[in-house]
Amino acid sequence: MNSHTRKLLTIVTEAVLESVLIRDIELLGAHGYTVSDVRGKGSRGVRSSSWDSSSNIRVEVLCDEKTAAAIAAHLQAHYYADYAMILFINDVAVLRPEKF
Amino acid sequence: MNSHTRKLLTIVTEAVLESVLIRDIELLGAHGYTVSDVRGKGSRGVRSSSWDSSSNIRVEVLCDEKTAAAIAAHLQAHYYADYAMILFINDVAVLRPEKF
Amino acid sequence: MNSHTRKLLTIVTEAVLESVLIRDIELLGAHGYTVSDVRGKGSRGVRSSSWDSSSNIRVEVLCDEKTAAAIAAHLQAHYYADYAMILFINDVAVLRPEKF
Amino acid sequence: MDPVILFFLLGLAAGLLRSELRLPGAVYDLVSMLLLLAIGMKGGVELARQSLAELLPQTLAVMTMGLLLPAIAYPVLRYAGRFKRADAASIAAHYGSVSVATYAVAAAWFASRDIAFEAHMPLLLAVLEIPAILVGIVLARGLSRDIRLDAVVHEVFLGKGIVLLIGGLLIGWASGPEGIMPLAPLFFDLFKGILALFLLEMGLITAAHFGSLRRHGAFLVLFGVGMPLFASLVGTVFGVVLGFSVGGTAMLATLAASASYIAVPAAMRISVPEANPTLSLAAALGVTFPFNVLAGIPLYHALATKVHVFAGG
Amino acid sequence: MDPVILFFLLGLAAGLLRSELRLPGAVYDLVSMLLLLAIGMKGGVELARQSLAELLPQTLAVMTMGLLLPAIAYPVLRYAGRFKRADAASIAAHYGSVSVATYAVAAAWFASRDIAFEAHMPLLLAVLEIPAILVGIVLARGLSRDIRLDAVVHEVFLGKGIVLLIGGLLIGWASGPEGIMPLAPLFFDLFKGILALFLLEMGLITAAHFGSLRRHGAFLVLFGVGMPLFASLVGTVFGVVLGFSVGGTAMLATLAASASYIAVPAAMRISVPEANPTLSLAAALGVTFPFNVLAGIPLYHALATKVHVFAGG
Amino acid sequence: MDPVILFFLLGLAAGLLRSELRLPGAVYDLVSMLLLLAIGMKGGVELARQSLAELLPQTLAVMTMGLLLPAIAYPVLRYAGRFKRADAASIAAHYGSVSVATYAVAAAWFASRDIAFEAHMPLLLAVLEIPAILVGIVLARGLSRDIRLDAVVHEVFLGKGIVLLIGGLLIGWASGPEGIMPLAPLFFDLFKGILALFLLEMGLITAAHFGSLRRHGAFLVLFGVGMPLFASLVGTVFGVVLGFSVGGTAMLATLAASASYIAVPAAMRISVPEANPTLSLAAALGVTFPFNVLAGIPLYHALATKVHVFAGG
Ligand SMILES: Nc1ncnc2c1ncn2[C@@H]1O[C@H](COP(=O)(O)O)[C@@H](O)[C@H]1O
Ligand SMILES: Nc1ncnc2c1ncn2[C@@H]1O[C@H](COP(=O)(O)O)[C@@H](O)[C@H]1O
Ligand SMILES: Nc1ncnc2c1ncn2[C@@H]1O[C@H](COP(=O)(O)O)[C@@H](O)[C@H]1O
Ligand code: NA
Ligand code: NA
Ligand code: NA
Repeated sequence: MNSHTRKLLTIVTEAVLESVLIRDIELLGAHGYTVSDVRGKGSRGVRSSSWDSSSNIRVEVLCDEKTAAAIAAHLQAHYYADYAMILFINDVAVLRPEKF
Repeated sequence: MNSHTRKLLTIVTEAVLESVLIRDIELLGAHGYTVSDVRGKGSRGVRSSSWDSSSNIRVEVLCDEKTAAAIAAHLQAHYYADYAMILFINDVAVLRPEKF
Repeated sequence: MNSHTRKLLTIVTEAVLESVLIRDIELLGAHGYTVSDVRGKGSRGVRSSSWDSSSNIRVEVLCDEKTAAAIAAHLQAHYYADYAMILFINDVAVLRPEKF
Repeated sequence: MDPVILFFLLGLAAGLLRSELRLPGAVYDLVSMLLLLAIGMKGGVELARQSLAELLPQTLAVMTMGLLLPAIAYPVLRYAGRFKRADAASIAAHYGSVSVATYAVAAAWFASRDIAFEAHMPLLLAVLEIPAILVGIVLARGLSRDIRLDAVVHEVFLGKGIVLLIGGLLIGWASGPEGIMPLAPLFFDLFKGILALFLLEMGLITAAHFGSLRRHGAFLVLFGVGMPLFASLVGTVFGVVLGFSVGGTAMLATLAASASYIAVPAAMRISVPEANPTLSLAAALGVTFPFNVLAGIPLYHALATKVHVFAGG
Repeated sequence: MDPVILFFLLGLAAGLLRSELRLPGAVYDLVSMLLLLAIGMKGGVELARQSLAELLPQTLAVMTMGLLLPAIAYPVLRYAGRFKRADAASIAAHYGSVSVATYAVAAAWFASRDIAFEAHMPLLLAVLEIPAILVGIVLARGLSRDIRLDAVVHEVFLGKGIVLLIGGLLIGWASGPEGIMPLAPLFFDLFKGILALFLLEMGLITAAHFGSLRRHGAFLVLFGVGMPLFASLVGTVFGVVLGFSVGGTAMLATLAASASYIAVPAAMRISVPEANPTLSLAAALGVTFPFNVLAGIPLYHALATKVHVFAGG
Repeated sequence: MDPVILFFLLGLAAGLLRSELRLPGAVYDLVSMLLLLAIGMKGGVELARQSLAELLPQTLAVMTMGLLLPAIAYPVLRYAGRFKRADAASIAAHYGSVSVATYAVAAAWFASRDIAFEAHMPLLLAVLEIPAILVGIVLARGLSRDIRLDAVVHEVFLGKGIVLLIGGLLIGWASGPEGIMPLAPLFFDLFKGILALFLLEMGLITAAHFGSLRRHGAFLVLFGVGMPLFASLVGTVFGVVLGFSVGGTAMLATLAASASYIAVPAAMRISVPEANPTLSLAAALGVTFPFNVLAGIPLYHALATKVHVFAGG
């Protein structure tokens, strides 16, 4: 089994951003993404209702280092100031590096 | 992009623990958390019903190393014996280290 | 706190595979798994409906290196060609290594 | 056979055959919310017609029953069943408390046979949920040990089930039979259909608990049938002594015989975590619930009829 | 008191007592979908009976009201309330728009008192949702700045609420009173029960927003009561001028007085992200919604009655 | 136009305009469960009145039709359509099986026109789901290759759809028309409303599949219209030969013309994974389902009427 290292970028943010975020991510070169519904708390308070405008999503993007850096920079510039959002990156091993 | 390393602590445990666990985590110094509904199987059997008392949650906490260690130790001491629970920790890169 | 390194294998794939995948994973030696409902997009298009046959699951397995490699190889051989599926592996620290 | 019971059997069969059938969590929540609110509202509407003077002693008596039953069950489990202290206490608490689903099935069974019962029964149902939990905690920990009392009280009184049942009672009581009419199409007319869906899921859950029964042996099965039979006797005695009608006596016997699988498991998990939840759920769901809905309810009614003839004659 | 209001109070109490009660997201979605479709369909059935010649001027007048109200609220918030520009604009937009839940409660209140109102009100409800959003964006950004207009238009016109309301209107209109009958059991007969569930969740949400009120001070509370009172006067004037019945006038006053908490928050979050959503939701949900359903609706009806007596001679 | 069809069009429009409207997964599950159970129960109640002697040959004949249709579709797809073997087999299986939603729309269409049809039709609906799946698997793999037969059987007979349909049939049959009455408010009175919600989601799903149609070309569109037209002829012949009424013949033609998009996709995904699911769903959902509900059903009824006049006259 040949494995290669790629970046897994995870974003937790407001559900209302789902469609714009996905558009941005794809424009910045990601080949895919995975979204799930989550709840939580951070500096902008509790976000955990059955209610779209105060619930969160987690978006995960598996990509190469450059794309991860570009997405992170873009999100930091455009969304950090106004939206509940956190972002973190870690290394993962994948089998088909050309895919990501 | 300046990135810094923090710990991502992930807990998978019984849904019934959600509120007490969150209280403990905040008392131990975490600045936030993210929760999602999951199902699974482990040494305490299948936990995957549409039914609170046998469903699981995943709790993720992004924090510094000391807090992660404190939470892990606390959970090990108080919950491991009696509850379905697993816990793991990995390193992630974040952009705003002061936040976590 | 004594921690040990194990592998966290994450699979994102079609919801319809849940039961066969879980069977395979257990046969290959995993002691547990965690499943959650997600949506996403990849090379096989958008998979995000309220509708089983086009929704995704994320399966996470915490295990030792050998088991992770075995599962990855098995999935690559049996499912990669025909199913929407991605797989990645990363190192995590656990407290009770004998459990995984 | 009542069609709602057929839904239970369908769920059971689908579960045992490992069908993919499963009620989504949100649907289960909706269905159980509607049942709890409907039962509460139905009872509340009637409460308006009752005098408090009559209700209070009955309520207290029924609470006593809720303290008594787990206190009797505990030594049986501990010494005959050789369960660990925490397990015996937890199982006892489940059987001292009540099952709303069993109540609903009994109410439907009675209704289809035109058997009247005291209309404030939902109040007693709500009242009976709680004492057994407290007894269970004391049995497991003793009185001396530090118990997270606030967490327990919160779990017990502010759990979803109690809030909806009591909330429904109050809404029914405040609205009265006239005022509640606009809500009848959802809460009353659909009641049996909703109950059918709920029992479908109960069947699936029961099937899932059959497995653990096999592992935990014959004693649980015996207890799961014997305890409700015994408790129904206690309930019948309380019913007769409190001057209930035949229907009311049978219903109190059914409540006594039923075992909780919602409020108590959640409360025990928090307050007696060292108790193994698989044991109590296997007994309550895998044995007692099916026993009660398939065989118990008619039995308890026959018993109440007999005893009333005897007592009244 | 209307039993649906009791459900709101139950939710409020449960929320304030920190009960675990919570409507799953999917159930909230289902319930609000059913309400929006039902309101739309009910209005659409009546639209068929109206002449377009009559509807158009009313619709335009009501849109004007929707432009006027946020334009009045903005300076109050900006200068008396000392809010930042974006925040003042966003709160103003919430109050210029309307709340479907408030409409539904008012419709139920009117129905139980046999107060008739113009049957095409749901059309005005739909029409009123939108202008305030555009005013809010312009107030926050000015006309010059580049606004992601496509995203805004998409968010506003294709948001879930508008699509279901307008969709329901069209379906009702195309089906007519006869054609719609087979759908009545779900959409009309269950309406009040569904509304009760919705208000239960509204109570829980309101309770969650009380906390932020405490942090953001007295001005929001004052505004949250004062603005609907003032807006109801404006609505009453528009109602009288447009020749509405007493019921219709009271309903238009109620719409004017109500503050959006679904369509507008979502639109503002995308188009004026620097506005703090906590402020507007705390006012709209924590103050204005409970004020309207508990006290406002009867008040606005009394006002409309008075003014009609006065205007009618 | 039937209002439930308007819901389909609303969903279609919302989907094509990329509205945010979406039924939560749990709601979709609930709605489809209620439909399947209701259809089953309605049929089951009638089964009690039928003699088995009459049902058995009809059932076998209809199964034969379910084997025949995919066997005819396959060569067309393989040679005229130039699809890969697995794809041709999978699409053929979809068209040999049936669509419960199409059945429900047809039943509603017939009911609103007082067209009677054989009451045990739901049994034939259930029966028709299965044979085409087996044919599809054999076409894709041949008889020799090792097929995970257990997984296939499990998927086919214990899939959610079949369990609920057959379960409903049995419950209806065991309860009889009287016994089922208490469940009527949920399962029968709300039926059309529930169907409307379901079709709203179907419209959204259909819109999502239009895109893949554009990519996969004209042949699929042609096949998606031509195959149901041809299959409806086959269904009509079977109906007439089996001595069905005009309504029953039209319904059998509708079933023949409909293409599965629930049971078969799931079964094919497991047993013929190399088939591209996008192709079959684009045809079944993007073309055939809308064609059938918008134009096909009246057509098949007209056909059945003509043929009956001809055959009977
Ligand atoms: N320290 C943390 N650990 C895990 N999740 C967090 C943390 N901080 C914030 N979050 C998640 O990110 C969302 C937005 O965070 P914030 O912008 O800090 O309000 C929260 O609602 C949480 O779901
Ligand atoms: N090896 C594993 N990999 C992934 N998840 C696991 C594993 N073991 C346990 N879990 C999850 O953790 C929960 C509790 O585990 P346990 O305490 O072993 O029953 C299970 O229900 C699973 O959701
Ligand atoms: N680059 C990616 N990052 C995150 N998730 C992905 C990525 N690519 C694919 N996925 C997920 O994996 C599923 C299957 O991927 P695929 O086989 O490429 O269609 C998708 O539906 C996504 O949920
Ligand atoms: Na009991
Ligand atoms: Na307003
Ligand atoms: Na067919």
